[in-house]
Amino acid sequence: MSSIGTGYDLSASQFSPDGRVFQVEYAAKAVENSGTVIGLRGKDGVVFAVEKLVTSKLYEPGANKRIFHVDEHVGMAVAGLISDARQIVETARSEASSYRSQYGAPVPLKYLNERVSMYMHAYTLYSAVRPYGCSVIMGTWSDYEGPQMFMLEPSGVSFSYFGCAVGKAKQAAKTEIEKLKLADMTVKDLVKEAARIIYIVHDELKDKQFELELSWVSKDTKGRHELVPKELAAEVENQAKQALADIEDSDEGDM
Amino acid sequence: MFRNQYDSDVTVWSPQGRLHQVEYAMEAVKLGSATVGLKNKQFAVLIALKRAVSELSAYQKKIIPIDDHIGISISGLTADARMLSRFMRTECLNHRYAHDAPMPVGRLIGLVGNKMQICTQRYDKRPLGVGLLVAGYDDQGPHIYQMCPSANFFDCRAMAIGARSQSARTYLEKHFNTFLDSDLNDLVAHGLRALRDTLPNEVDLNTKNVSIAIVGPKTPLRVCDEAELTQYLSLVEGEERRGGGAAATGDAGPAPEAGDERDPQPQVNNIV
Amino acid sequence: MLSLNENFPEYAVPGAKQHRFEPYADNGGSVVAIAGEDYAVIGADTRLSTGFSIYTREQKKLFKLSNQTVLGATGCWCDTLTLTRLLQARMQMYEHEHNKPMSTPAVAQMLSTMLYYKRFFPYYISNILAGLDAEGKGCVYSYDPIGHCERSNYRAGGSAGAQLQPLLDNQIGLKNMQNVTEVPLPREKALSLLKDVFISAAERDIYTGDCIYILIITANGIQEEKFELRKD
Amino acid sequence: MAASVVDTYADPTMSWMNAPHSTGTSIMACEYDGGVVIGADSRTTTGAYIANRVTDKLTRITDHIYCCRSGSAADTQAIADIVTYHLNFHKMELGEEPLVQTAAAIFRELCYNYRDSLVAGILVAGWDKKKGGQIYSVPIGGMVQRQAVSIGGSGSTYVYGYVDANFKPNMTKEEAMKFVTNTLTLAMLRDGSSGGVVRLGVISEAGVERSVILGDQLPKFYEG
Amino acid sequence: MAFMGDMMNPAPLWHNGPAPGAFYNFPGNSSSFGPINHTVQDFKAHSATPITTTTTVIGLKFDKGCVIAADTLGSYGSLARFRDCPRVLKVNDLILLGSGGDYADYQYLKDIIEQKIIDEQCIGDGLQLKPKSLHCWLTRVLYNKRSKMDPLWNNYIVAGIQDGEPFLGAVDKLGTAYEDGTIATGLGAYMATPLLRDAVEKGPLDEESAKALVRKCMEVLFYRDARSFPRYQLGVVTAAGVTVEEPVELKHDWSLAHMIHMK
Repeated sequence: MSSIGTGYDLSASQFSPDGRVFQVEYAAKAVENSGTVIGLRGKDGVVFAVEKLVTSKLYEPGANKRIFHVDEHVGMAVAGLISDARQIVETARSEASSYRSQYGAPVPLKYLNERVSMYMHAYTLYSAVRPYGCSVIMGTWSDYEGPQMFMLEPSGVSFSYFGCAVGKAKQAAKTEIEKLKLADMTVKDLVKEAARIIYIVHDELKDKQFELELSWVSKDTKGRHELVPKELAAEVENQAKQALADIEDSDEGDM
Repeated sequence: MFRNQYDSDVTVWSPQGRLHQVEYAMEAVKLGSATVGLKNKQFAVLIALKRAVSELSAYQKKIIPIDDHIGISISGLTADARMLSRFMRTECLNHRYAHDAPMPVGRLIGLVGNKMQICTQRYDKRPLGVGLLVAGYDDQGPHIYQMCPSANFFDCRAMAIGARSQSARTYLEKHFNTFLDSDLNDLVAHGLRALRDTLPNEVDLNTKNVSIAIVGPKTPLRVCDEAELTQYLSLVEGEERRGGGAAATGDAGPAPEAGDERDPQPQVNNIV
Repeated sequence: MLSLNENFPEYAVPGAKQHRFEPYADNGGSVVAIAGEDYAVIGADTRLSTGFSIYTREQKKLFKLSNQTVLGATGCWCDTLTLTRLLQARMQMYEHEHNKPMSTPAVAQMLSTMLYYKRFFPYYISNILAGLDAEGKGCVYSYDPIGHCERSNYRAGGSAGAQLQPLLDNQIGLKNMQNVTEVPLPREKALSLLKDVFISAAERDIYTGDCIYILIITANGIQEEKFELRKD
Repeated sequence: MAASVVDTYADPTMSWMNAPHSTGTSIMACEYDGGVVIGADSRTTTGAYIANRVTDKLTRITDHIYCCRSGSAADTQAIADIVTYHLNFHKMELGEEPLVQTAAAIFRELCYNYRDSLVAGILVAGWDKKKGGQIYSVPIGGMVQRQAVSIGGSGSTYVYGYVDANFKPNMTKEEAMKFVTNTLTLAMLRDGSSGGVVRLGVISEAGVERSVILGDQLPKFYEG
Repeated sequence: MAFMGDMMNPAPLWHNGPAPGAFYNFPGNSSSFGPINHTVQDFKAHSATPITTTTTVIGLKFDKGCVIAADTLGSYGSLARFRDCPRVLKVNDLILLGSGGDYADYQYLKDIIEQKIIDEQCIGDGLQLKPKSLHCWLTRVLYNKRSKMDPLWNNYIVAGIQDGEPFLGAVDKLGTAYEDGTIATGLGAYMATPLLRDAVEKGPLDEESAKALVRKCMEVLFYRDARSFPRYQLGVVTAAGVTVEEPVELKHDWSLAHMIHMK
């Protein structure tokens, strides 16, 4: 970041001499300070898991969710500034709704992704606004197109993924995700893995409390994006805790 | 002149991914006097500390009714709060007009959050310099929400904002487990104690400087009159004071931030 | 769809009725209000009908606007529903801005303005407002559909209004009589008079019947009463 | 289907405003086991005069979606053009073939929003990979309804009975073509505003196959 | 008339609020797209006749819920053109909606209601639209359209469970709204209402007897309404949820024909 402080990093509409738009990069920093979010695309659906950091015990448990429904068939998990992310959610919802009213069919994720990316990108072009401080992952499953998942970044760039991670521990999470054979796994397997990964990458020293959020959209949910049922979520969370405890035990053993 | 070069506009990210202008707006909340919100299984209660600008002036209003089932307590810039309350009232009226039902509290908060976010992303605007505690009652029971200038909002079991509110939060954190099952009197008493913890030792709560609002099932939002205030104040009268903020512990609450504990700033009459 | 029949006769839909859209409906109903020294009573029947068909026999047509003011409205029911919703919203705004409920005379004036605001596409309603004024005296305001407003002590409106008003003039106003002294009307007398006039209205007016819903407004608040009418 | 009435513009008394526009069409669409068959007569009239005796009332929207038009020629052509433009744009955005359902929704939107000024009865038919062959009827008034077989235009009123009596689900392509030809022929025989040739289109995964059956080669029925 | 301002688009009553006879975010408002920008002169052009129409819809309250029934015929004038026009709609777990009148208008509003429900599900706070709210909302929408002299040519019956209690309400194309224990629209108002009211006055009904009564009404209407059809849908809403039957065939009885002596 050689250009920091040289005055070329104060506006989204300004390039630095070496051809970078620093404001966009700084916005991405905001995302990296947030709890980890992962998305996994298996053979019959998509699973989201979020490490939601809880900063006060005065907050209601389960409040301020980071997983949203965009339409019946599309889910969105967000990392970064939650208030910014809500705006993206609103945009995605209104895109989905206007597609439905115009074309009489649920919006294809590819199309929705394009529209929302364009929207986010527009905020990287002008000095009058700032880029969004959030990344979002969108996923869906449909009968004739199968599972799909996209991740959108503050720059407005988006790619389709099999597995993706964003937030504080994205590197560690990615390493874990790469170990999985995603294309062969069902969402039932993925949801366990997702919970385990979030527990593994959570940094207990820096962030004490967190809540695990899980959602999926798959063949089993008939293409509807839903939160993972409470019992199942509790079960996989316990397994994840157990797995974590086992690792810690063996770590101690090594020492 | 500036603390750093990245804090002049709300449209500028710092290299660390922070928005200094938004953070400064959060400071404005701490300039206002403290207010506490808490709830049991049925009721949501707001308790606010009112200030008088001078000996001769009246105490400034802290609690604003929004609808029969929602009220807010404000801390920060009064004018910004009035703008927000006007918006909230209109939304509630529109919802009643179109749906013949009270606006669900959480949905109103969502709308307000989205409105406030716009102000944190545009060069021609500034974040609103006011924090709100929202008390409401709907089909899902009582609610206490906290709203920040950052457009963040939190569904809370109890909360306190404003000058020296960390002491109140400390009190709430210690006792919130008992709130749900307490009766209304106990609940208000807890709130008063929390609020009293924010006061300097030489000041005490009285009917002039305290506002209480209550909302619950079949209880449209009511800002208590003097008789009721007296009755509630008597619940905590003569109790031993624990001293403002003395009990701050290592609890995992929001880290006490710099400036949170300072005394109310020189009285400015556009801040409550 | 005018072009359809004129220009494209082959595409005229056989058997489809050509309707002219009529934005108003007459849903019938009558209201009577009587004001006394320290009270006001207002009653309205509960039959909602259109032509020879009765929509429902239990439609309340009295709207409590505050604990001092009640509006009775009959005529085009869709207009009534809209007007009263707007009124209620305006009352709440007033209360928020002034920290007190609106007084009856203030409501009366506002209603007049709101009606006249729609002068060229009026609310087709017969409105009667009853309540207590600032001194605590009973008052009745009556309106025409475009906002003419008049204060009086008694008034009948709605489908049987023209039938009942002369009766009230005679019984309460003691009009066109010599050597009579006006004495304040006791509440009980007003109430029984109200029921009587509705019984005769139900006899002669097919749009009035089923039941009367009565509200009695005093300084202590609003009391409700129901009284059955004939149901044919 | 009504032709434009340009010639009457010459009349200085503007009596063309009141001149009767004779209109009429027979159109049809029918599902078969691999797609849909669409068909239409070819007559366009102005009054009793046949302005065009070989009109093509089957209009291409995309490679896999066609519409059969009835009502005002000007209205339906304009709508079809708008939908074609819209759907082509949509196809580019989407990067794949649009759904028939989507085409029907756009037709519906236009016909409904402008229902007071349009005279258009349209059959939208086509094939997509999601639901295969489909037919949507968008009659005057702007509703939309998916149907396995659908007829429209002024001639259709004469052949509802024939269609009800002879339609079978899952016909072969040949059966369906024969069925459509027969129905349209019968309609043309009884409706003075329909006539000429029968134009057909078969839409399947492979795309469209167009054909025409000339007026003198139509099947023969009782004509006593 | 200039002093009155724009009469057709008057200023809102309060900031961001509804204008008289209008509401800022209702479908069909001038802010939404479409050719809806009427002036006074346009009024004559709008005779807006219903084209594809459906007939009676019946609603009945019973002790623990409501039942709604309607046949599936879309008549094109006197032509029985569309035989598969379902018009008993499950809105959510609390609401059942029945409609009669112009089918295109119904489809238009149905899309909007369904989107409203999706929007609500997206919020995901577990709250559901209640029948009274939908009833009120429909009233506002229909009144708003009638005030533009561009009505939605429909009757709606909203049935549901409002805070544990059965709710049954009707709205017509003007925005005339009311609640009652028995509702029948169109020709049914004359032929089914007497049957329904008669049964209800004899005492409260349970679910089975309510359904049987409604089926009887459908039969009577089939005999006497020229725009009716022997296939209909029946929907039931109780605290347990909403069910809408697949269309069923009506059993009809013509033995009466033998009573007439043929000469």
